[in-house]
Amino acid sequence: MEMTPETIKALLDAFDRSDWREMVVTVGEDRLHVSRDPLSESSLQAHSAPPAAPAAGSSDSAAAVPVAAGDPPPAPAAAPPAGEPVTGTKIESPSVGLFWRAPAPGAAPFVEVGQSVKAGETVAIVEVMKLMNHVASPVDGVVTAILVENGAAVEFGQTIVVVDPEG
Amino acid sequence: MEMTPETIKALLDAFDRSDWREMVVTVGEDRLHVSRDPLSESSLQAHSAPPAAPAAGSSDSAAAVPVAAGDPPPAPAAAPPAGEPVTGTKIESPSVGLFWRAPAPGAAPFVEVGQSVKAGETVAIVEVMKLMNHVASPVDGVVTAILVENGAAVEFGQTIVVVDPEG
Amino acid sequence: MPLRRVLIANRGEIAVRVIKACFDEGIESVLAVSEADRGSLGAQLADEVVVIGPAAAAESYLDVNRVVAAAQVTGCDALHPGYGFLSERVELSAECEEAGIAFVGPSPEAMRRSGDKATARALAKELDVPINEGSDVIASEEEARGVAAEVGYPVLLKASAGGGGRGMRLVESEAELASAYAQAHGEAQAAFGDGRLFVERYVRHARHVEVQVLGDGEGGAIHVGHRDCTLQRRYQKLVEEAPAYGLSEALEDEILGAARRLIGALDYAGAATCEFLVDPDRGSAGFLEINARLQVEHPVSEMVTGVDVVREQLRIAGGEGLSVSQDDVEIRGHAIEVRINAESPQRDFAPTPGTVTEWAAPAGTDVRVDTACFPGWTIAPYYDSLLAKLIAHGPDREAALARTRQALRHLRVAGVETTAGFALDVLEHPDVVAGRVHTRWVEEEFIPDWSAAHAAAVGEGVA
Amino acid sequence: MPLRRVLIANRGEIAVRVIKACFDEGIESVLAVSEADRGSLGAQLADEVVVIGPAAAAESYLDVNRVVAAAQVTGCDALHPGYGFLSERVELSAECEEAGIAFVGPSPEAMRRSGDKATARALAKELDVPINEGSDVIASEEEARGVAAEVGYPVLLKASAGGGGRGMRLVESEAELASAYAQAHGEAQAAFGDGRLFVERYVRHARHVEVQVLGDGEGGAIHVGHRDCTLQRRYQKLVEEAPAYGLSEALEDEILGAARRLIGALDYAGAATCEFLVDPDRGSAGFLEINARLQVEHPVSEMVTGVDVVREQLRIAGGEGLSVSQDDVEIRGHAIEVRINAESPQRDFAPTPGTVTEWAAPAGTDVRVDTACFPGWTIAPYYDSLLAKLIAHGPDREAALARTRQALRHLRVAGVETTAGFALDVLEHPDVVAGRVHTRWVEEEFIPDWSAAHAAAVGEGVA
Repeated sequence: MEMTPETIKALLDAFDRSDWREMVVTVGEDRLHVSRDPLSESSLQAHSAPPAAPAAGSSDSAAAVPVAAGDPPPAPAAAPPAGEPVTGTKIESPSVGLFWRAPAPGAAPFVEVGQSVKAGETVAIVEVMKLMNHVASPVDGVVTAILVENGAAVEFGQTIVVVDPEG
Repeated sequence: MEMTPETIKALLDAFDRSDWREMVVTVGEDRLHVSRDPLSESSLQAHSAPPAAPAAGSSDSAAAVPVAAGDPPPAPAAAPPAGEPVTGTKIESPSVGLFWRAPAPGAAPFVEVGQSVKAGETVAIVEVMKLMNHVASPVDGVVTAILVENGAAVEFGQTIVVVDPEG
Repeated sequence: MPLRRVLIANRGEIAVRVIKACFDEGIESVLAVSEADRGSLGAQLADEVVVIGPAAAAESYLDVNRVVAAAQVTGCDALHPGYGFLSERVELSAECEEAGIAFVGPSPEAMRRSGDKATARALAKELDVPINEGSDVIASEEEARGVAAEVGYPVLLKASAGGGGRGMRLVESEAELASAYAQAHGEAQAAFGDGRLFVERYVRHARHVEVQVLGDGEGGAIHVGHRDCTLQRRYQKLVEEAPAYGLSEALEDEILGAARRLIGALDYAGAATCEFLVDPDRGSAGFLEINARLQVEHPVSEMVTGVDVVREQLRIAGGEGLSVSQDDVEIRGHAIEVRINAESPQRDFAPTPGTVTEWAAPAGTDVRVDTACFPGWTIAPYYDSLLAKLIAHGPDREAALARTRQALRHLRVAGVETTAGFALDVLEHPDVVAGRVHTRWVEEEFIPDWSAAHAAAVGEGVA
Repeated sequence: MPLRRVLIANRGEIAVRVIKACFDEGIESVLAVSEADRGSLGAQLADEVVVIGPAAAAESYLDVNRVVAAAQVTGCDALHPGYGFLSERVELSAECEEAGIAFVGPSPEAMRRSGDKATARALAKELDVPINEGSDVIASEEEARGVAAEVGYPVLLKASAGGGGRGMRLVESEAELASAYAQAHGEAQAAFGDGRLFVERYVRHARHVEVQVLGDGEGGAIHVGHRDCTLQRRYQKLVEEAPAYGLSEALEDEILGAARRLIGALDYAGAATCEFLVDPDRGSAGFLEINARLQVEHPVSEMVTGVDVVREQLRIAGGEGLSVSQDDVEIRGHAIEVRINAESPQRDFAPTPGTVTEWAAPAGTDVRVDTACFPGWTIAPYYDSLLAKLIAHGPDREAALARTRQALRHLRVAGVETTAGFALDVLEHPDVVAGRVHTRWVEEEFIPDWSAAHAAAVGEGVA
């Protein structure tokens, strides 16, 4: 038996509602450890608790955690193939709108998977009523995934591109 | 700030729903520690966590914990004066019905506060449609509280008498 | 005089339903709960709550003494039993009478006479109510064999005291009779403490039709229209409709009149249902039994007539009499009720207790959802698995079916598996749309195909 | 043609209300939510949900581009703005028009003309609609001083573009005029980007009466009766009723006719409300303004007429026209709506965001509860504090008041403090029962006594 999303959610809700500084829950092998004080990256990796836990409190839109976890289902776009979790920095859509990989129809895409990008470099456009929002990578790294098809609809907060800083 | 009943309830619900062996929550001074394995009396007294915690899981109707906490509001009967928690073994009503302190009108009460009782000795009667249910003390000890007035209505599970084994 | 304060000796959606009726009538409601139901929706809505016993129904909802005592110690002047549990126990009606508490239901005598199938059948004969060919109570397997030979196989063995399919056996041929008799007799003895059986001709494509009746306790009775409850699984109703469709006017008049005569003759007070077995091939109806209580499916009758059956129950028990006459009862459109149970259709409808993490009932003007469910509510394993009743109304049966399906699609429930998806598939089946079904259609024709089609999905926890 | 798929650009109870109307009309609903509302009741009930932006309203519910884009990318053919947020922004109506999306509300032109108080007052004059004595838009403090001298103090300074009390000042005497003018002008400029003001005679014991109108967009308009919204606190309505009580038949006819003329003259399509200030002492009414949108209190009009205002909005936007004529509109009984806010009456109605641990709405036949609340829902601090609307109907005002109080007593809410208890005290006050109230009664007469009486209870977290 392991923690179900429901039970984790119930616990985190209780934690959110409380003024507690810290909460530790042990589930057989698993251990959920939440704290209002910053938890070091290492302390997180140390446990098998899902990375959703620390994210739940924060609204950090580019936390360095596996894409597979704690990510709102990227409907209507496709999720990365299960089994092979894409790791890296998630870049999320700044708005509802249409996703464009290139500055203009027919033009070359801003980025391709495997390509290196610099922090501040545009990786895609999200169009909102003719307003072209250029979405930039927050880090230097290598593009490990482009999760939305060109011209498809995206929601706010939906992961559109993943860049691996270690790459 | 301390744990509110709501937050404790939310946590214990999550715990009940889970298969977890153990849960520890730290709240400033307070610490809530629940485990499917028996918790020793001492380990409980050690923390300021409400004794409601261990009771929540079990349906033990005579757990040796302070009466003040984890007790369903004994309406319509009166609760013990706040501030001075009565400690001892809670004896609960086995049914909805009427509470009688004596075997018959005018007869002497079964017990008075301060009186010693032996395990198995009747401390009160709960009448259900003319059926007289004799309620016995589960332990040897001294009666420290009688929480219901003679002839008053009681609910199932309501604490009616408290006996202190250490007395 | 009008009731002032009513103890509700039940739980779940029907407790909430009765609390609502009390609210409407300006009556205080006191809910008797087991320890497991302290946090139920009914407990939140009632004016007062009294814990009568532990979770186990035998020591709470099924304990006559505790229930009546609860009414006494909380100062109630009446007791509503809901359905199931103690609702058809003569003892409860009698104890209330003795305690000076108005029982919201028939007198002990009326309940005794209507509750015993053999007695009811005898009364039906007196009143020229058509009954299904068969025997009165039989004494032995031999006698059963004789009657079966007369009416012809297949026959149905039924418990005289029974209900809900317990003590009931279908006998296809004489060869099966001996073992079937022994099983039914034993089951009836165990379930009702009364092993008596009778024999009935088995109608192959029977439809279950029933009439909602309100008796004034003084020989008067009105009907609130008829219902069709043919869609069942193991004698458990899945879908109910009002009115029953496709009956000839003559047949309608026959069963409506018969139901009124039966309830009137019993000096019956309150809500009752007269069940009939309809043989579409012959176009005939045979009286089966009387249910001396409010029924799960009463809302469909309310939706098509505007009559509030539970409020009328309270009025009758309070001596105020019916607020409507037979002439006021007019059938408008069609209503369908779907029972949504916390069960797994893919695991032979095994109960699925657990915590409902998400619950949002569809919001629609012609849609009514009777339930005690809410987000965070934990379905205990102690009681039945009825989670909600979804009722939809439309100008005709086709529109009502469409609205019901639409509402089912908009129900949001998570945390426990339910029968909502299964029910939707049932309502989309051409045979259901065309009304080409019988009481064993779900088991014999629908479920085999459905299970095959959904075998793949097993374990996915479809809500 | 009839609408097929509607984007709902709002949240809370009104999102749920519009989803229900879409369900009833057989229209698909797509709900645009901020990230904070992913788990809202509306998000659970809608056919589809699209996250348009972060919790901050400025980047979600108040962003015209995102809202219209959401309608486009989800393939909607219409957009319903609800109330508040962008509902009265001409820009939204215009953007929808340009994008080929049917806006469920008036055309940009009709909205512009009705939304600007000065323009609306000018139109009223044309149509011989009685208006409260006062000025058209004034250019300076000097001009204001002149008008005030004419109509006589006290006067009210009002923002021409405004609403909700912003840019509004009561001026008791000439001495106060200068500072009041400066404040009102600045506030109006900040709130609406338009500092223009006008002056109005201030009616001491005024009642707020309004007429619900439905315009067909082609010069036709019907009224759906009038409402009284006199019980307000700082221009925020607390309790609304239909019909408005104690008006002379002549006065009723005057305001009902005036409202129809105004909306008709604007070629207005959809639901609108015409507000009037009623002076009980003179028995006269003066036109105040037009609200070019659905209003929070629309349910009381629905309860007394049976007209579904939101469904009519959808029909009009879909070009189907009204389903009812003026002759069909008949007032039956009386309805009262109470707003239940997540606020602390004892802490000057400070919002009380937090998680609702317990929520059980009273169940009653004549009771309607419009809400997006459910157990476990967390009230975010980003948006307004309206938690639920409790509406009750009765044969007359006295019965409706009694039913409303009874329902309020049966509401169960825990986890956050609400105004339910405060509202109950208001409805029990003799002045309210007798209808002896005016628009400042709550602030000037009720709250002072109430606060004193409840000072003791502060901090107990009354729900």
